[in-house]
Amino acid sequence: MLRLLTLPKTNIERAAVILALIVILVAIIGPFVTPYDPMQISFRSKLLAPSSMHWFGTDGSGRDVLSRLLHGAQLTLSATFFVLIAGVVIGCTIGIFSAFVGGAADNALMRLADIWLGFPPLILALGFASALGASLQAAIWALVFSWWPNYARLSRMVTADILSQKFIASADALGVPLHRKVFRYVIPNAFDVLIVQVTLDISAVMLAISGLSFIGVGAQIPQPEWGAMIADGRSYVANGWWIVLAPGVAIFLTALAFNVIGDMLRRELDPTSRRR
Amino acid sequence: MTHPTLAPEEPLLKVEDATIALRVGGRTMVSGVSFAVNRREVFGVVGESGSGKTLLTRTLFGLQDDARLTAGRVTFEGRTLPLEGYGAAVRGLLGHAIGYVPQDPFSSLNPSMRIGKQITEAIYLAKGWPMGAERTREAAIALMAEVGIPEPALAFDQYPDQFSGGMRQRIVFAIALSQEPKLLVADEPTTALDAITQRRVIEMMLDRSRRHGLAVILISHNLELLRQSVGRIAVLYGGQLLNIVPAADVGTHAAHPYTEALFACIPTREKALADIRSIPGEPVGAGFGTSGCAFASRCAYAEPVCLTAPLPLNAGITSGFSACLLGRGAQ
Amino acid sequence: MAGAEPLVALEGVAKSFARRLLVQNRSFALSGIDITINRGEVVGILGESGSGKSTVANIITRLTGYDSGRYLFKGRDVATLTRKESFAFKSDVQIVFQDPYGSLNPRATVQSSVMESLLLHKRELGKAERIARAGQLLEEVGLNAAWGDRYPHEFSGGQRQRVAIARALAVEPELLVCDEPLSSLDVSIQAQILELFVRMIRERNLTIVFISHDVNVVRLLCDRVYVMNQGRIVEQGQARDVLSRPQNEYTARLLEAVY
Amino acid sequence: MAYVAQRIVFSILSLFVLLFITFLLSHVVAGDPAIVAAGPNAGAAKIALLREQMGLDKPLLTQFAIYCGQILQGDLGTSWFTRQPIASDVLRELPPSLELVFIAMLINLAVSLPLGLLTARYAGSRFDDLVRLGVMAGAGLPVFWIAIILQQIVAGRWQLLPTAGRLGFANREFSGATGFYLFDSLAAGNMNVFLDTLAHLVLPAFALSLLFTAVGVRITRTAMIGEFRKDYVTLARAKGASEPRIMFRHVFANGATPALTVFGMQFGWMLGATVLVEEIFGRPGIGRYAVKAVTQSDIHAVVAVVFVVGVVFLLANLLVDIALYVLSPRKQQRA
Repeated sequence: MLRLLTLPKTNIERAAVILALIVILVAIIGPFVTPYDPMQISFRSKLLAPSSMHWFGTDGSGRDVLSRLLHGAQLTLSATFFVLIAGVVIGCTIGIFSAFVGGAADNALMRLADIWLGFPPLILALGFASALGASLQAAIWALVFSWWPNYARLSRMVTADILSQKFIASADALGVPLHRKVFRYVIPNAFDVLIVQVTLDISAVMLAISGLSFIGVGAQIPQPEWGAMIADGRSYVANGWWIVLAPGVAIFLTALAFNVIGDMLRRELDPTSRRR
Repeated sequence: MTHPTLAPEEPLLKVEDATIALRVGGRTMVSGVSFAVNRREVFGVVGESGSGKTLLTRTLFGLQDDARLTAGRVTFEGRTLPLEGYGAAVRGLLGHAIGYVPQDPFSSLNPSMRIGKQITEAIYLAKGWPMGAERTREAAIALMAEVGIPEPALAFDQYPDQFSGGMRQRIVFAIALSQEPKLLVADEPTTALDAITQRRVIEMMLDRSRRHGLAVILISHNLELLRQSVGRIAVLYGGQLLNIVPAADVGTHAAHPYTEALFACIPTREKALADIRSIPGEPVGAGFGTSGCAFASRCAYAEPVCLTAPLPLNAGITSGFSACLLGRGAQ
Repeated sequence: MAGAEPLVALEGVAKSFARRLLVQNRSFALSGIDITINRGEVVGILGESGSGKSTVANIITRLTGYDSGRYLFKGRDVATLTRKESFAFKSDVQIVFQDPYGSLNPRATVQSSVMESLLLHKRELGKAERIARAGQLLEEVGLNAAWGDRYPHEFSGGQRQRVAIARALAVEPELLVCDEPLSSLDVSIQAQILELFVRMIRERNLTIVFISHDVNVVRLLCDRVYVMNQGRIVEQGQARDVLSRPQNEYTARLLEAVY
Repeated sequence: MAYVAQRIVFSILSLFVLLFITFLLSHVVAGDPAIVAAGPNAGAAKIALLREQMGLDKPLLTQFAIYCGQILQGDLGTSWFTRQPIASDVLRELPPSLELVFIAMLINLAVSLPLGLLTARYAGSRFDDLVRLGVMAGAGLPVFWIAIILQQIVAGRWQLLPTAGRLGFANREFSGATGFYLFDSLAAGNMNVFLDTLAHLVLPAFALSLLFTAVGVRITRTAMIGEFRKDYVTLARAKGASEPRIMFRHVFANGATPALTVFGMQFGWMLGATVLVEEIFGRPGIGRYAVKAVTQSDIHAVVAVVFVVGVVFLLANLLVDIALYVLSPRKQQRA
């Protein structure tokens, strides 16, 4: 984590790291510092423009947009990270296994991942979410379900690449046992590539979750999830532009920050991009 | 073949005090290199990896994007190229006056273009279409036959992936020769090839250059190959030009101590195990600068002066040259 | 003497590679080769790329199998070795590869790379003894023992090759297989590593299989030589004889071509 | 030819995986289809009867076989909500969506290929940095949000383009044989409708394309950069070829091939992403149909959309692969 602060080379990268840390901080402590109850309906104070009382205004039911935004950070980010972590654990287990066994099983697993990967993730998630019943949990599992092949493919590729290297042949010549090969040779050497990809995927998963919430199969409308907030604000967009603007900007800036960090990590960690 | 406006003793290419720096960061990698290549001469450049030999030649011939010539004077056929806008000026000579053969035959041909097209494109770029498509094709096929490609008319319509490394390198030579350059620069053209193929390709190249009256700069890490193939050899180390030595003097005390030591490392046909002597330490990378001799830290003869004194430059562009601060290897 | 039987005997060993889509296999097939290696010998296997010489290295070290024929190690058919014996085999036979950049785990310090050999095959040593032993080995191959906590990328190619040799020697093998150990090194470093091999042959009781495309190195280093071409052994004999008065047409061509 | 056969076999295999997924969705995940079909007030006897009629008492594998048979005959089931066959709904909704995706893809290609090529050529320059930042920004923009913003500003405030729908009020009577209005209007020689259709497509297509264009630029740049580092570029320079000649005659074709495969996949993904924009722009289409089906809990309709989008995706990939194969004579000789 500390190393993250020493890596940035440009002001944009510094800003991205700071922004990302702020967003993560807000996601952790946000619910404790919000000025208002994010679910408190108050028709007297509905559709108030941004002011010193309500920095980001209020929405169509009089709820404070800033408070909802801060709460939403936790909802949106924890959903995103859950999808990524579950995807990595499932995908990498399958990918590393596949690379080690090789042969027909490997072929079949990767073909399956290829096919899986092909289907538009949003539509697949849509199908799953609607079959499970619309909720944020359903959307999360639907995305895990459509996301794991990314990491299965990537980790298989990286593992196969590592296994073809001479230091693995050298380990074989020494009789290094399998578990040691996995934990001392493969995982440490695959780690950088994976962490880069996961960082770059944060924005895509976040967009997918908020997108599913937007069309009504993720978080349900009074919930302060950022995508659901945009869906909620749509009907007031003519006389309450801030309701839609705030969560959109929040999604955009968070996604951008993680994209910049991912790009930076790739430059610093990925050996294939360093070799010039 | 001699050019009427040139005095016969004027060299084809003259490089004086060439200094090369990286574009990003501006670090000087190669400094104070001077040499001349005569018409029809086969000239060798030797150096270990990181010596700056490839950087020097690629920059001199406008093929290195990330480095530039920051000082020095380059004269080709009596015409001095401007230092300002040097890259553009020298690229103006590529494709007709100067030809270049890159190292890796497996990536130096465009995989999605037919062999024949790649040769006729070169002819077109050098001369336009003065002879028409059909005669250009015939010329290309004749050239392919000349560099030793079997069934050239058939090969004309094929793609590079159907040829072995040796055949591909011959095709690359055919491309270079098709433009009838006066100078051919070959950067480690046989390093990726097997011994038997290597010998054939090098001999083909020497034979063609003799027949076409072509000057050649042959860059290699293999001093023994150069010793048997070329007239004079420029020896680079740490971005410095340490020696220009006639091939016959390699392996004798008439060469610079580095040249002597480098030759002592190589197992040749004639040597016994006791004749092999390694050089202690690790090679110095390019960018050593000009104060002191880059080889001093590994040199058996080194004295304190070698570490600090300014390195002698080949100011007179003499045919032989030793940069040794102790005067070793000087003719 | 117990050494009457050869250390390694390959009898009619053949191997073919299934041609799989999109898989490039750089080592080539072998057709029925016989190779014997006696204790204390330095045996060269000379050939160009695609001759199958690296496949021989992989078969002798049991990194790959073979389709037919027999491989006797100290007179035992290796196909009959138990799991435990197979593991013990690995402390008898070690290998050094061509590419010093790929042959060390980038995420392990050089000391732990050397210690891993001891950890697996010298179970009786304690941790302090392993550290001391690793330091000795690094010194023996010409490195500073104090550099042990550095990672491979901090070393030059020649130094990495020394580490790889130390790692192989740590298990005190009887047979060291060297697969083009000089080919990707700079000329001046090649000579250093060559000298290291000469010293090790003198000082340790080592049998060496030296796989190379370099005629001159093989002639200088090896007692006997097998010349390979397209998966076959085309000529064999005393290195000095074969490489100065070749009987085979291919060997002759190869010798002629070498600079 | 072996390659084409292999690709087709792979596509058919993929089709079965797709069928299996949709089967799983409609028969297992969504609960007992008989209960769904019987309606909320049905008694146990009616459900049991339905189970038998629908073949649900048979083993799962048999059910799957029956299911595949139905789908392959073009029977996508009956909408639980409208009681209409879903297949005809889908056929009606598909053309407007494909039209939208087609225009979005054109925008994507028109931006990605040149920008990818140029940023690869001038990698590391200020221009490259700027484009990279733009790419990262584009990849972080929520499609549905930018669609709303564009609609409010460009169509609402500036009145530059129509806000919603597929055709203006004046052309509401127009209909065509294929359902692709761009094509139908041209066939009828009606330029007015053609331009009107196009005007209605610009904003949604642009919003839809943004994210994909960002990815497209990155993919193209990566592919092209690899090509620029190869020695054949050095040789082309040494031949005296001009920079434009090197870029377009040599590098472009080699770098575009791997990039085009990705664009082929993007086609299907874009069709999936129409769920995010069609609703906003009030356009008929498969995406809007899917969203409506979701809100009405019409599971069979949703599953049908999953299946149809999957099939379009498979077809697009197959076509791109075959086209690349046919266009590249090098592969033909190898096979």
